[in-house]
Amino acid sequence: MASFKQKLVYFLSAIALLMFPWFIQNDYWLRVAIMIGLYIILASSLNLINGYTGQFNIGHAGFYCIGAYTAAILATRYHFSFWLLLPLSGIVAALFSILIGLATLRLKGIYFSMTTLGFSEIIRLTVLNWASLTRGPMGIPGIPLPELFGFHLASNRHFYYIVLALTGIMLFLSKRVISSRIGRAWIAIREDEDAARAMGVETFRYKLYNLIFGTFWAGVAGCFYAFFTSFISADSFTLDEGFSILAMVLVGGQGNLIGPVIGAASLTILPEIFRNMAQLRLVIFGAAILIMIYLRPQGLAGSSILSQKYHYPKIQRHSPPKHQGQQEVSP
Amino acid sequence: MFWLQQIFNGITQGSIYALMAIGYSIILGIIGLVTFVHGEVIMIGAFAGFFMVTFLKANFFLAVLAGFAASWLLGIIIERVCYRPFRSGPREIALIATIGLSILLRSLSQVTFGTEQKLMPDLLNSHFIPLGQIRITNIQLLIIFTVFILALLLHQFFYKTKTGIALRAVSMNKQAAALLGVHVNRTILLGNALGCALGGVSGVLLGIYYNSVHPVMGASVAMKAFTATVFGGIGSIPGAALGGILLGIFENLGVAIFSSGYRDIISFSILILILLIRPQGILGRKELER
Amino acid sequence: MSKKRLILALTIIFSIAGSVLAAPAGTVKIGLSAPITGNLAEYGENFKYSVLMAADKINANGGIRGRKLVVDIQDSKGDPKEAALIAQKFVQDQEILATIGEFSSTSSLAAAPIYERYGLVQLSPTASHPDFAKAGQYMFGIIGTQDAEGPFNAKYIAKKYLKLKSVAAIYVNNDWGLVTKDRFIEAARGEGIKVTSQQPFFETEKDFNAVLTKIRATNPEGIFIAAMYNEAALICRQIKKLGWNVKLMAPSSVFSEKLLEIGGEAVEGLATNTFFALTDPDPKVQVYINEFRKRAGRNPNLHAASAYDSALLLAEAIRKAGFNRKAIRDQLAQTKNFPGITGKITFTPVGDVVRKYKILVVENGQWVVKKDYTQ
Amino acid sequence: MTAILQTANLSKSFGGLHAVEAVNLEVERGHIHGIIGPNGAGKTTLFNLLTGTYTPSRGEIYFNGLSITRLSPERIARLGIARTFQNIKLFKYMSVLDNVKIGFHTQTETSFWDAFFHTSRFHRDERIAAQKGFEILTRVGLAKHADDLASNLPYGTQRKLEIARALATQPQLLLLDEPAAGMNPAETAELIDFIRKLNQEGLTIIIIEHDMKLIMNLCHRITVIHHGEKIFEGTPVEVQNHPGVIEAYLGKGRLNPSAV
Repeated sequence: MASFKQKLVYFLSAIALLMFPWFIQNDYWLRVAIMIGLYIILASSLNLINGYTGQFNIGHAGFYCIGAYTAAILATRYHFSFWLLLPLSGIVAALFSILIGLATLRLKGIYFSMTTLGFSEIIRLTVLNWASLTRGPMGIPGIPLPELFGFHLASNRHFYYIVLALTGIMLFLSKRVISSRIGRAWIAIREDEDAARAMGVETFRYKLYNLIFGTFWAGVAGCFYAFFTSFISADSFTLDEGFSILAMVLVGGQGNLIGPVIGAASLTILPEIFRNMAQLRLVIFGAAILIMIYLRPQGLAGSSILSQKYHYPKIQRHSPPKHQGQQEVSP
Repeated sequence: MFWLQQIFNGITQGSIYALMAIGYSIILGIIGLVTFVHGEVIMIGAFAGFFMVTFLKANFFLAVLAGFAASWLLGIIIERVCYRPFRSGPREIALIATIGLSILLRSLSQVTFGTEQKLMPDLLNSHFIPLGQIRITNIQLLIIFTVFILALLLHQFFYKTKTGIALRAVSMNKQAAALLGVHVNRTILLGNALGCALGGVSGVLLGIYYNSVHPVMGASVAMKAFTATVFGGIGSIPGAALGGILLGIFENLGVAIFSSGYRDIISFSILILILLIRPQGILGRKELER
Repeated sequence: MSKKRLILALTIIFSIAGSVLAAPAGTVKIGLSAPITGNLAEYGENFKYSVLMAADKINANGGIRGRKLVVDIQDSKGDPKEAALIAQKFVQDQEILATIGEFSSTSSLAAAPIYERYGLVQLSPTASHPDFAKAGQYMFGIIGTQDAEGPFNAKYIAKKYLKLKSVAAIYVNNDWGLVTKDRFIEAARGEGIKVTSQQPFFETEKDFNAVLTKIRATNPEGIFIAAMYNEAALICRQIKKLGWNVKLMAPSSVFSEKLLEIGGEAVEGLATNTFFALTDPDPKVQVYINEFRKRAGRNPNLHAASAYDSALLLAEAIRKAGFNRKAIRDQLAQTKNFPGITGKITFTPVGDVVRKYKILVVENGQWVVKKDYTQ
Repeated sequence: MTAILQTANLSKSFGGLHAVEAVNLEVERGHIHGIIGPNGAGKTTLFNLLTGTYTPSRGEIYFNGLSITRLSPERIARLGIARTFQNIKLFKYMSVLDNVKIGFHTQTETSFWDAFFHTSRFHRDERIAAQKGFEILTRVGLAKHADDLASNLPYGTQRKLEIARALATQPQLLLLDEPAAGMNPAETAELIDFIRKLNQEGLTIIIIEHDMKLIMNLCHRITVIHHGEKIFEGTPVEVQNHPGVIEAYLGKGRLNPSAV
């Protein structure tokens, strides 16, 4: 149970986040904040999969892409409302994850990763090739603005509150799931799949639930992105995009809820801070990632405990190799 | 004739893939982890060959050697920067290090080598060798020959030399290898350097075959290396070689049969199918579970 | 780090960043959004050199209305998402009066809604997507759309110059490549040229043997290569290596020294069009070419020249309209016969430019303008 | 007395290696049944077959008269067979209490919906898991460690936690794979008492152990396995006096120093 002090912190943060657009008065930084929100959803949803059941999905951009295109196509052709499309895009993304999951969740670690990677590329290339549905490389422009009670939500401030609400709901629901029987089953699968099965955890089913829950939010994020930018193209859903979401999770620290939040925020802000470095911008960005994981291999938020007591083992640097003789085999 | 030509093109392309895949497979076996920096390894190798050829007017052999050496060194750096510090931590950490290093190397080479595509001069007077009705260039033959020789040498190395056997032992089981008196750390360093060096050679071959080197050439070819490795089976040298050549043939036939836009979709679909039917790849070891 | 402290840190960063955005008075600021890093960096670099050259030239002549022209260069990595973010940054900065960018149509289109909503000119030197200028009244493109270039290529290059009866197309699978190919194919069919095959390839491809062998099987007389100069040069080389004698043609994007350097003998005879030629006797063109060579160490290409003209156009519009975004936009829309180094520029009502093309052919390793075929 | 567990001709081979060969085992309800044999005899493989981790190559397994031969481990766990592992398989980076809570997985039914909205079912399930989990921890003497990470416990204590976790699934049959390994004599003695107490409460237990004192002290019947085959079954006294058993141990023992 949250203590009074914790509650106070939550309350004050909520107030600060709500006041932020009035406080900042700068649409550019507001847009950065919106992008942070978007990436928090993406990174946190990936963290649910990678950090909590120990599956290693490296093709998250594929599900993000499906969500974005579902929303864009249904909104521009059939005039679906934004509010309906938010869950719908998530559901479509989750349906694809069921397909992937049924086929591949029985595969061990690295093979699952490879499948997600291949899947992500297949989705992007299909989007590029299936021009009659997706307009192929032309992208989909003119995605209408969301409406609320007859108002057009056009300004960044509106989108800020939408993404804030989505992020809040996402993190809230994730926290509740993780601290329930379902979340415990996920973590048990991550820790030791054989032992989890021996405890009666239907590992396949729970891994599938996990994948569905995680990819659902990637789909939701895709829908938000489509409406926010009003123009999407396959360029936004490359493998590199998937890798950078992965980087956010790992830099922030996986297996806890706050890690990806911090990871998404820092990896979105860093390139903005380095903007003036021109050509060297990416050099510094790459170096920054390396430095961050050197300083905190467990992630920036690796040791903070939100819902679960979860630590990475202390990493021993330069541990001398045990050079053991041949004769030491039997005791 | 059309089909034969397509298949032959596929074999040439595939033999470069094969070399990349062998290197990638060694790394994957010894590190036990996918790497995202391999594209940059290939690129650095290609640039080493390029500088050798343009500034020192070196021949084919020296260019290949330069690519091998440069990427070998890079392999040592990668091991020190990305793998060794995180050996005892969760595997994902090393992976993120390779992402960071990849971004760093790619943009750094854009800054130092320039952003533009560079011309790799023709090292040999490229000409045709008529073989029945299909057209084969001497460069194609040289590439296939080089890869073939390298693959043979590697096979000898892995099965006949003490170091090679140690490498295989470490990639199968580090603890057991240590118990048998293998110096694990040194072997990992060596294996990673060797895998990278092969990537460097394939970079030089790519440069020679397509007459160009580019700081951003790595990303897409690394994907191919990765796919070919899975095709053939992780941890199997003949498997990786076969996987590379098959990938080359699939890609070319894919274009011939379907539209060229579907080429990568086809190879990725085959990748997934193989993972589903035979996760260990065509010639892979079954017990590898990571 | 607790959430609270994180928020505190963020707030501080934001407020510092907000306060340092103000620029010194007495300057005129324009924005340049281009891929300075990432896979498209070499194209962004051309933009950077040209726009800075234009600014130096203007400032050497006393600036704009006595104020110094400053260029705010922002790197988009060629990522549409970043282009949109830069757009937001530019519209936010009240000092910025107009912007040049983006390189690719995709990025330009992604940024367009923001420029339009806040009313800031986005003038793209290279976006030739027919939808781009239509995306709003603040969008301008000066490269000329494929609606005009496609028919020229079909009528003058394919039919009159190369006298093709059949043609095949290979195109890069992005918005630009697709539109370029489509407009050309449409027009070629209209001219009675048979189209034997149309094959896409992906931007990062290096191996075109398979697709070329496939196209070759359809036996066209000529091949239309809708690609940037880097890929076009590789395609020509691989055509040569296949031992295939086919007439080569391409859109204006291939006009570059790089094509000659990388393509070598293989690009001999390649026909394209241009409205900017290195051999143009116009002194201001020659001055530009010399200056560019001095700074970049190579000859400018069409993109570079177009970026230079974009900067001059904006400067001219600001000089006439004053320091007001809306006025600048209105002034720009009225541009008539502006004497750029890429020819005379007049905007159509949507904000495009109709170009006068000349046929350009590679002969003996040099770009040669074919005067007889000029439109 | 009826058999709770029966196997008929149970066999498992890996490639050419017959790890378990035609084993007929019968475990009486309420018994403590020992399984002994030299290292590599196939004891743990037998456990893995009984719990569904491996699928038998041949033969059948009956639990309470029903065939469980090809069921998955989670189904078998649900039916009431719990186990511990030879090489401890705790959920290392979970708290001690959370480890035990997983044991209640089969007895609770919180769905996503319940978790999202904290329905009464969620509260009921959490209460069950927390209260009963704490009770079990108290029984094995781990209550004071409830909030510690499982990986931080000493080795012997981790074995206790594994038993606690298995007990949380409310099994009818408990399989213990070398529970005393790594324990000091005092801990072993404590463990013997604890197992006996569990058995007196009605739990049937199968136990693999090299510690002969523990086996002889506790077991009602003992099965001896050698080279994957059952070579003898009987009471502790019978086993101690059977020449084949002694030979299996001592004969092999000279070649394989790690046995017994």
